[in-house]
Amino acid sequence: MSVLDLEKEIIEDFELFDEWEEKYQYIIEIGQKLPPLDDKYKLDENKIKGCQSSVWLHAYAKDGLVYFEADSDSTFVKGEIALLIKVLSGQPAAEVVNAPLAFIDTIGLRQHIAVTRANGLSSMIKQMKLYAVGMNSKQ
Amino acid sequence: MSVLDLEKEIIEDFELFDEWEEKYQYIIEIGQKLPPLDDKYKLDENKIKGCQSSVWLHAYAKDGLVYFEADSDSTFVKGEIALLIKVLSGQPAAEVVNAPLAFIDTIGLRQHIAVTRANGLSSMIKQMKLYAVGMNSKQ
Amino acid sequence: MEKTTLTEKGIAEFNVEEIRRNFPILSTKAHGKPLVYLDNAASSQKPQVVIQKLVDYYSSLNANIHRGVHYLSQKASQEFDDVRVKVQEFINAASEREIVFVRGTTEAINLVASSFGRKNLNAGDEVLISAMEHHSNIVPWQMICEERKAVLKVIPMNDRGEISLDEYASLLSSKTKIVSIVHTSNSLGTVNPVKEMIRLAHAKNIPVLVDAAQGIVHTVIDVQDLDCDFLAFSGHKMLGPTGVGILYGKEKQLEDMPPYQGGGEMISSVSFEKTTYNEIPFKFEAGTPNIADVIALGTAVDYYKSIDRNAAFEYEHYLMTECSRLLAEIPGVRLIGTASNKASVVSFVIDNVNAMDAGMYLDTMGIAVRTGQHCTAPVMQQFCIPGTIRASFMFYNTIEEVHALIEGVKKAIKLLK
Amino acid sequence: MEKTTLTEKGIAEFNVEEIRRNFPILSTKAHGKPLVYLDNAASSQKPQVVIQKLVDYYSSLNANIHRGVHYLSQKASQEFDDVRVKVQEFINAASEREIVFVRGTTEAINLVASSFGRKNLNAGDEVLISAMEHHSNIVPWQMICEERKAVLKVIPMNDRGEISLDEYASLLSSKTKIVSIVHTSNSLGTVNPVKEMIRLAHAKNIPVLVDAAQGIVHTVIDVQDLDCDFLAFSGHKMLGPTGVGILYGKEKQLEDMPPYQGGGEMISSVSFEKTTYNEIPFKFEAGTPNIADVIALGTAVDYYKSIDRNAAFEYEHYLMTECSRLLAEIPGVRLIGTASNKASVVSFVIDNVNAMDAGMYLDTMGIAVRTGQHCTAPVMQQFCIPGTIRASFMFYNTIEEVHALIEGVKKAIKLLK
Ligand SMILES: Cc1ncc(COP(=O)(O)O)c(C=O)c1O
Ligand SMILES: Cc1ncc(COP(=O)(O)O)c(C=O)c1O
Repeated sequence: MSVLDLEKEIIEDFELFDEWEEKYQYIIEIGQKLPPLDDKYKLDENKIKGCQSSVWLHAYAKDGLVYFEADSDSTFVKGEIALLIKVLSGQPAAEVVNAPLAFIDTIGLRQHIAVTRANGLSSMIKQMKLYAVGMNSKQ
Repeated sequence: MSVLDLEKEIIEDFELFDEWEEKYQYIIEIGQKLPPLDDKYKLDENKIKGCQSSVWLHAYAKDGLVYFEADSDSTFVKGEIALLIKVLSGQPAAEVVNAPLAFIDTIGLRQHIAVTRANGLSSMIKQMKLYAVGMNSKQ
Repeated sequence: MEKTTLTEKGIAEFNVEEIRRNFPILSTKAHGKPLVYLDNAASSQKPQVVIQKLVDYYSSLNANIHRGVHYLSQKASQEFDDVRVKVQEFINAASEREIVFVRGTTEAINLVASSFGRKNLNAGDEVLISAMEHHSNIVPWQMICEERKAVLKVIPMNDRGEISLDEYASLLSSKTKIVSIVHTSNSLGTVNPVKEMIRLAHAKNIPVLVDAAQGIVHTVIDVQDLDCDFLAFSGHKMLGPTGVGILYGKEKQLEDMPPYQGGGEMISSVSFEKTTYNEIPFKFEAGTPNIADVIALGTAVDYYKSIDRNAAFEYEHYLMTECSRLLAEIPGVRLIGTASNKASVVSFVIDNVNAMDAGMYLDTMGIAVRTGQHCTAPVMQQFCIPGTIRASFMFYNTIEEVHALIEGVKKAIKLLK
Repeated sequence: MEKTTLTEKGIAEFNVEEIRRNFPILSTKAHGKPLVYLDNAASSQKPQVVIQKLVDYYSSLNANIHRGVHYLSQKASQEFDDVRVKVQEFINAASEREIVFVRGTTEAINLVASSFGRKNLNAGDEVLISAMEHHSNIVPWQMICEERKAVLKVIPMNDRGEISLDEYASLLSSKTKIVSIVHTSNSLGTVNPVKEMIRLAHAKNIPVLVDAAQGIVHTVIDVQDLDCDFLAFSGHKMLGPTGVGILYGKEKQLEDMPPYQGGGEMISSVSFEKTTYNEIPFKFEAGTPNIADVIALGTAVDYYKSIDRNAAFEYEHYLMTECSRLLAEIPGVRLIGTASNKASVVSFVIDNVNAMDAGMYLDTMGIAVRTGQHCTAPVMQQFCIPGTIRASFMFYNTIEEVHALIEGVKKAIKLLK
């Protein structure tokens, strides 16, 4: 599925919920399902700066596509990452670089989370896109 | 006349005026009529501390009564002094010490002048009373 | 310092609903849910009278003070000066000259660290603080100690968050130049035995600064009874506006200290050759002060006077105790800070639950708590935890809000564990 | 810096009556007379939107910022952070990281004197200020120069209140470590050629601080165009609340400076062994900031954006020029400060009339002017006068108010001479 279609899927999922509390619960549930990152990737160089929680991001390329795996000590952050991974992992690098990720605003995520957390989210996205840029230029 | 009678006279004078502007003009006029203090009394030791303007106060005793003379570079302050002199100069020391000086509030003086000036006025009164206390104890 | 527990009758009589009507924000919503504000240790809410005072000031009084003879300046100066006396009475200082207006607790401590420190600290001298200090009572001392090559010493605390007076006494030496100690810990709730600590320090002629940022909010403080040399607190935590706080200093201490910032107000005369400084407290108040907020702080003090402060503090104590009791009953919850003498603050962690996730989940329910280190990183280091969830109470909170928190925590455990 | 004189059409079109309605205090009375507020250089009045912002903040938003994940803290943090960007745009700074929130101009200058000074000033080094500085741009430098055994040098001015660029240039030497100069004098009204002065200093690699306490109120300032290293101004003089001000510093300068006060917010990590500091600008913002007033300052900036600032400044210039012209026609009146480039301020003395008596008499008529030294004692020393009477204008003043002042001065001369 394309990035845009995947974004659309997420938006539709969230339309089921009226309240921020329910959306939060849903993000937590997604976070809990995110497969744990192998400890060997929990390196300082994989840590994302600017997040209040510890967040490790591991990226790799296979068959011309970019893949992401990640972990955090915060289940909520894992939920956010899971959403990003759903949309971006397994996509062509160029798609990742250009992904609008408008769903984040549409589902009301950014509006509800604290500035510090929003900055953390932005750092995550930036880091994912940076990997993709790097891979894109290698190809 | 007694201190109280003199205070009453001043209060009656000021009853002629409704506005602070008129009262101010009247105080200035009184100040302008205050006889200048002989330069030989304009000593640092006669200067009253706590006044924003320079104020010199000279006090002396004669025939068991206390007399005051004073000067300032501010005509308004001279006016205030003139009012105090009218009430206190030429009175027995004990009268000066115990003078209530309620007229200051009654005519609305303290209510209209700035804190710094009100403090100056208080310093003047304190100094006059201190002289009288000293003379009283000598008698 | 012994707290008498409020009787059931007393609690029932404490009319919290009436009090809540004085605080407009308490009837607003957060994420569509009624706001349950339990982040009072970070900043208190403001009664309507304080807000209205700001409006009145700016609508009918505003002018720069002290240097003007005109009407507005006069009125504003008068109200400003009155607050100094109000604050003096509020903490029972001996003189209004002992009350310095600052931005807040942090600035008050920096002022003393800088002015007292530059004058009195030399190589090898010691400054004594405790293990439970707020960063604002650590970093200023670290900075001045580094500059003056002095040493920062730390009074340890036990696992309940209590200082041992014996250990404290053994740290007081001829090298100790000042003790700076928190009255009530903002992360643990511990109320320290400051009066006894001051007595012990004074026996060795060591002055004591008390960080009362929390203490002033939950205790009646009498500086002459405490006999502290300095007391620091913030307006915004005690119903007043942000941007204003108080440094109390004994007249003799303030007289002995060099000025802090230079500028308007703090001078007596200026020339390029020689400048002389104003008297205390003005010597420490450079520049245009925060006039409006000082005046509104006066209204906050008036508000405190208008209520039964002792009853309010006992009521807060009741909320805190009840909250602790109910939390302790929940499996997986561990209270951090269990001193025998505590005020307002309940800090806790939940096994296998990220504190920030829990705080954020509570927030979705409209419940405002704080999570993290609460600017006391060394406390977290001692307890080997990244942070706590902290609920902190004011007299406008209710027992229903305590119960809402408890239910929220239970839900959080269910979801997050 | 050349001012184009506002055309008669332009003046007529500047709708001052509409603007006045935005300022509630302007329709109040003083001593029963309609208030004529001509003490704007001391502190400006506030538009209703700024007052309302404070009400809204405390009634629906108040919380401590940055460290909280809960709803209120989030909203408050967002609004607070937005102001930094608003101020950045207002003075066209290159980055919001260059905007430090302080109490006011005085604190901004103290911060630089202390942090920059302790790092860069050594025995024999020189700090260069001008003869027309406010005490707040004299005393902090005197204090740090005394501590660091550096020398304070003064750029002289002529009898019109103007600096000579030649004399200035000749004072810049390899010993000069910083120039700190007022943009617009609060007692003389002189607008200094700061851009040229900065160019000359930079040619010798000397950084320049600009005291824009008055400048920001009467000129559009672009820090990148000026190329100043630091700029200091106060919120309360530019329609904002008391207790908040701005230090702008070039990123590189701020990065190079050690922190000023220590405490919450300004750290990155704290332990008793080692504390590391936060990034700029937070490194310089210790403790809970003046949240409400920062947010309301943002509204003041918005207000400025909502009016035609250039037209407003030209209109102020017209009031100032007209007032000077009319005063100069009165026998016995002497203007103090007659520089060719002036803004807002008209200072004068009256032969044989005590300035404070005159000010107080004007006050009885409801006219608020300031009398005295205006915190610039050395200026008064140079002119050999104890003080001046000062009228200072904002765009909400009217030509009728100028005429009221002129009539008042005439009456004062009649009464007091
Ligand atoms: C030129 C100048 N510099 C500095 C200041 C000091 O500003 P503040 O008192 O707001 O710190 C003022 C205001 O009085 C001023 O006019
Ligand atoms: C114990 C304690 N000390 C100091 C402070 C610092 O106060 P402020 O940030 O108002 O300067 C706080 C508040 O955070 C505190 O709780």
